[in-house]
Amino acid sequence: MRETPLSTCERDFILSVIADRKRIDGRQTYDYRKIKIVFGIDRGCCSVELGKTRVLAQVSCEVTEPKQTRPTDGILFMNVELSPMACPSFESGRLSDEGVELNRLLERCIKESRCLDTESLCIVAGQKVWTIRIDIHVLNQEGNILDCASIAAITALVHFRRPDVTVSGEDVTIHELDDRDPVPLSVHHMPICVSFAFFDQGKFLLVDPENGEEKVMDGKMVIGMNKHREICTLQITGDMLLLKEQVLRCSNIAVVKVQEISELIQTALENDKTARSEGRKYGFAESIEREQITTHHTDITNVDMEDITKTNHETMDEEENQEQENSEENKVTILEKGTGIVGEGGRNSWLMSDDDEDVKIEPSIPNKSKKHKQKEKKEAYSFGDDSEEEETVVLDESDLHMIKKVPGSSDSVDLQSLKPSKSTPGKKKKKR
Amino acid sequence: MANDLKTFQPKEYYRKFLEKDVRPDGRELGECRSTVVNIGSITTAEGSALVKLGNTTVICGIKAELANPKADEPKNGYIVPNVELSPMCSAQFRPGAPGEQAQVLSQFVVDVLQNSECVNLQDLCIVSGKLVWMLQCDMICLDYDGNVADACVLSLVSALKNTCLPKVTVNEETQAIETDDKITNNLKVQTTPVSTTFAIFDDHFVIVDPTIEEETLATGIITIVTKEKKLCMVHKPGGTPLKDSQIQLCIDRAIERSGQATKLIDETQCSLDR
Amino acid sequence: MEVDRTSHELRPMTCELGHLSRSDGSATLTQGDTTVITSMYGPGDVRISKEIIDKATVEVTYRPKIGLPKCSDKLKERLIRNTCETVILSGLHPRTGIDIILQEMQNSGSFLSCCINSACLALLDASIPLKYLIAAVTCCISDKGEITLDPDLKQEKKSVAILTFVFDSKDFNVVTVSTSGSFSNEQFQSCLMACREASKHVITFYRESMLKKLSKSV
Amino acid sequence: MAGLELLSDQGFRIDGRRSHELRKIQCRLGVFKQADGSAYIEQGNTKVLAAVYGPHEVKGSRAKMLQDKVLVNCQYSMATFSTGERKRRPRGDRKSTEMTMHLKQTFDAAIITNLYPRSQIDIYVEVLQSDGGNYCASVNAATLALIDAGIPLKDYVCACSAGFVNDTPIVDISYLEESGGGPELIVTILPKSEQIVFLEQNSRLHEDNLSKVLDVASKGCKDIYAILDRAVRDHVSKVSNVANTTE
Repeated sequence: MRETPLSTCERDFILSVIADRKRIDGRQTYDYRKIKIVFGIDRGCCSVELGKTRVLAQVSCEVTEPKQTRPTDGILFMNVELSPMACPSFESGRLSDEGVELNRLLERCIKESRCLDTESLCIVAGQKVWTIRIDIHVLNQEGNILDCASIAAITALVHFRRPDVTVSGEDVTIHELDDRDPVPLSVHHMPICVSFAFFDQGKFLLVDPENGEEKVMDGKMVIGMNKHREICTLQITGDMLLLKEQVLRCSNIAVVKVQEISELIQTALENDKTARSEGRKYGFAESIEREQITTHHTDITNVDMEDITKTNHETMDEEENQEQENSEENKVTILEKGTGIVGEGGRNSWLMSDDDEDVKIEPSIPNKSKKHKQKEKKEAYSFGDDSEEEETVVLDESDLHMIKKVPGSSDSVDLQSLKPSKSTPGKKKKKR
Repeated sequence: MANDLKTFQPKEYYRKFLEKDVRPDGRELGECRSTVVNIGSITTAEGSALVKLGNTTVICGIKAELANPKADEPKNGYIVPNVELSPMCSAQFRPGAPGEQAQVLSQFVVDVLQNSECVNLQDLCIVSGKLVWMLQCDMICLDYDGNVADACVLSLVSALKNTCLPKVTVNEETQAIETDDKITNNLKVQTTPVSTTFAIFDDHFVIVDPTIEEETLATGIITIVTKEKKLCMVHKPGGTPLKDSQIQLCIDRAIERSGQATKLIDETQCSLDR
Repeated sequence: MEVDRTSHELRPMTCELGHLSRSDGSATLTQGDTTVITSMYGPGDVRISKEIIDKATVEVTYRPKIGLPKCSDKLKERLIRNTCETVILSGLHPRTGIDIILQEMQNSGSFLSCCINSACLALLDASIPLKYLIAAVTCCISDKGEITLDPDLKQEKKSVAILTFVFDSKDFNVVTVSTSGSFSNEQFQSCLMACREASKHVITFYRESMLKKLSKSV
Repeated sequence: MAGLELLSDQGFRIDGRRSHELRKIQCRLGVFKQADGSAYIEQGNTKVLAAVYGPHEVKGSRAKMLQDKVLVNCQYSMATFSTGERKRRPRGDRKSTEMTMHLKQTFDAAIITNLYPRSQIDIYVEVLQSDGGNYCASVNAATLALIDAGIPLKDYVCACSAGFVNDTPIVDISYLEESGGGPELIVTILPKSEQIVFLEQNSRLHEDNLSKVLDVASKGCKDIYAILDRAVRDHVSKVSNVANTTE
C-alpha cells in the first residue's frame, strides 16, 4: 500500500517549529524519546521501543562450516527486515534502498567494529563454528529506526546464551539446555548508533528525529559509538554540506547520549537477570501495562467439561448406524500389470476413442440418481514428447466399454480374465 | 441454453443440479471420480506411480540419493516431497520458482507423511551418523482439474510402496561406499494414508472429490487424511462453518474412501508382483 | 515460566489493542507466554493485478522470528488468510485491499490459535465489518489419551496429536481445523467438544476487551 | 594486527610512503567517444573508469522523474577480476548497492541539480583493479568525467581516505592497510569551501582522534584537488590547441 505523503503545510509547519528551536512533540533539541527495553522468554530476544518506534531483535545460533578464508572464526550474520507491519509502504521480501542502507549501517556498526569475539565461536578449526544470526524486525516506524535497531541488536546479543559444547577428539557434543547451562557470547563492547538530523543546510540540528522530522530533514549524520568513546561507524547521508566543526560537535553530543543509553541497557539486563534468578514472572506477557483501557487481562479460565462428556457419548452412538452401508462399489479392476482403476464417476476426457463419433456412455450401475450421462467429445491425448521413455496412452472404444462394464457386473469378477489380451490395444505403453 | 447459464451464472447452474442430488458431470454428491493408478512405469526412478482422479493427473517419481544425516538425528534419513505445478497443467500457473499453491501443497504432503508415520525414517539409515538415504519425491501435476492434494498423496503413497532400494554397505577398511544393485529391498511402508477432499457448496451441500470448477465455486474445502481407520489429518482452512454432523459425515466418507483407495493400491501393486 | 494447570484450563490471556501507531488496527495477544503481534491496513489501495472486482482482497503475511519464512509458514499463512477471509464482509469493500501482518514474538505452545485470535482482535480494533467473530482453541492428546486444552510447548512435545479448531461466534460451528499427529474419530469428537466449550471463553474475552477499550476509564 | 607493521619506527609505511603522502595519481579525461564525458584514474594500484551520459530525458520509469531538479542515476560496478578472489557479482550485492547509493548521494549534493529539471544524468563507474580506496577513486574519476561532460558542479568533488596507526594519522590507505583492522575514514569535500559532502568511518577510532584524522583526510582531498585541477587544465589546453590548429 502506498504511504500518505506529507502535505506542504505539514512540512512548512514542522520546519517553522524547528526554526523556533522547538520540536513538534515537545522535546528539547538533544533529547531522546523514551526508551523501553523488554526481554522475551527466550534468550537473546528483546523488543525495544523508542517513543512509538518499535523493533524486535532475536539472536539465534547454529553449527556450520566456517568460511574458507577464516577457518578459525565464527560467523555473525545480521538481517534487518522492514516488515509491512511497520509502515504500509514497506514490502516484505524485497530489499529496498532504505533496507540496504539500514542493513549496511548496522553491519558496519556491530559486525565490522568487531564487538563480538568471533574467534571464541570456533569449535573445530576449519570444520565447525557457530554462526550467530541476528534477526531484526521493525514493528512500527515512527522515525529513527536505526538507533532503535542498534540498541535492540546489541542488547539481544549480550542477552543471548548459546548451548555449551565439549570437544573430545573428533566428537563434538552440543549440550542440551537442561544438561548444562548455556554460555553467554563474549561481547567486547557495545556500539550504539546515534542519529542527528540536519535542517536548513545544516543550520539546525536535532537528535533522534521522529517520522515527520525525518521526512523534512536535509540529511542525517549517524555516529556509532561505544561507551569508551570509540567511534565505530560514522556516516553522513542526504544531500547537504557540513563543516568539520559540525561533525565534531555531533560526536561530542554522541558521547553523552551513548553513555546514557549504555547505562539504560545495563539496568535493563540487570533487571531481567534478577527477575529470572528470583523466579519472578518475565517476558512479553508481563510487560503489557494493564492499567489502560486498551489492554485487558484474564487469569486462568476453567472450562467446564461436564456436559461435554455427556453429549460425546450420544454422538458416538449415532455413528454405529452409518457404517457398513455401501462396500459393494469398491471393486478394484486391474487393467494390466501395474494399472488399477476404481470407481467410474465423472467425466473424463482422458478416456478417448479413435473415431470422431461421439461415444454415448450408458450408465452401467443401476444407481438411483444417475439420470443420464452427457455426450462427450473425446480428445486425443499424449504426453511426454521428448523424454526418454515416451509413453502413449491410447484407449479405444472397446476398452472404454470394458472399463465401464466392469464395476457394474456381478461381484465375483475374475481379475485375471479381465486383463486385456494381446489382440486388444488396451492401455499400452509403446517405447519408441 | 444450459451452456449460457453455466457461463453467466455458474453458481445457479450448479445449484440446479445439486438440488437434485446430482452433479453436472453425472456423479452423485458423495461419489468420487474414477481413480486410475499406474505403478512402476518409470524405470529410471526407484519408485513411481501415476494417478488419475478423473482428469486430474499427478505423476510421482522417487529418486534415492545417499546423504549425510543431521548431527542431531544421526539415524534418520530424509524424505523430501516436492509438488510441481507447471504451466502445462493449468493456465493459472506461471513458469519459474514454485508459487504459493505449489509450496502449500508440498507442505501439505510433508505434513501428511509426518503425521501418518508412513515411513519410519530410521529405516533409511545405512550407517548411523554417516550415511542415510535421501528420497527425493517429485510429484508433477500433469493436468490440474481440482483435488490435486488427494492425487498427490495417493501417487506418493503408491510410489513409496513401489520403491526398491539397492543394498549399500560401507567397506570398513577403505571407507568406500559399495552399492549392490542385485540385492534390492522394498521400502517398508507402515501405513497407507489416504486423503479425501470435500468441497462445501452454498453452505450446505458437501460434495466429495471436487473438480476445478467445483473448487472455484465452493465456499469451503475440507481435507481429511485417514490411515486405516484412524485419522491423521483434518484440514479445513477457513470457509463456511460446518456443523459437527457434517464433519462427522465427511470423516465417515473419508474412512470409506480410504478402504477403497488402499485396496486399489494394494491390488495394483499385487498385480505387478505376480 | 508456566504455572501448573489442570488440563481443562485456558492460560491467562492479555491483549493490547491499537498500540502500533502506523497501522489501521493492531493487537498484541499473549496466551500464557505465547505472544503474537498483528497489525492490519485497509481497506486501502491494492495492486491492480490482485484487485477483485466484487470484493476486497485479503492478504496475510506471517513473519517468523528467526530466519526467512519457510514452506510451512506459507501453509500457516494460507490457513490464516482463508480463515480471515471467511469472516470479513469483503463484499462491502470491492476493489480494495485488506492486509494483515502477523509477527511471531514468542512461541510457547498453542501458537496457531494465538495467531488467529490476535488477527481477530486486530480486525476488531480496525473496525472492519465482520460476519461474526472467530475464536481459535488448541488442544493436544497425550499418549494416554488425555486431552489438554491450550497446551504449552512442553505439553505439546509430549503429546501424540495437536488439534486446533476455530469456531464462529454465532452457532459455534467449525470454521477451521488444523491437526498434526494421528488420532481416532472419538478423540477427534471429544477434542472438538472441549475446544468448542473453551472457545466461548475466548469470545467473552474479546467482548470484555472491546468493552474496556470503548469505556471512558479503566 | 596480523603481525604486519603498518608504520615502521622510521615513519615509513609498507609501500614506502610517509604518513602524509598520497599514492601516485594518474588521470586522463575524455577516454571514451560514446559517452558525453569520461575519465580514467589510477591511484596507486586502484584503477577506475567513469563515464557520464546526459543530461537527457528520463529513461525507464517516468515515476522517477523529479519536477524541480535533475535525477542523478549512478551505477557502481566492480569487474569480476578486480579483486584477489574472483568476484561473483559485479554489482547488486549489498556492498555495491551501498556504494551506488553513496555515489548518488555525493553527486546529488555536488551537481547544481536545479539547472536541469525533469531530466537525468547517468554516472557509470567501473572498478578495474581494486587496491583500497575504491570509493575515493570512483568519486575522483566521476568528478573528472562530469567536468569532461560539461555538467555544472558547485566545485570539484574530491574524496580521500585516512587511517590511524600508532597514534599517527595516515592518508590514502591501501588495501593492506584497510584490511589490517584499523580505523578507516573516508571524506569527500568541496575543496574551496571545505564543506563536507560525504563522510564515512569504519572500525574503532577514539573520539579524541577524530579531528586529527579528519584534518589529514581533508588535506589529502586538497592535494588531490590540485592534481585533478592540473589534469583538467592540461586537457582543456590540449583540446583548445587541437581546435586552434584545425582552424
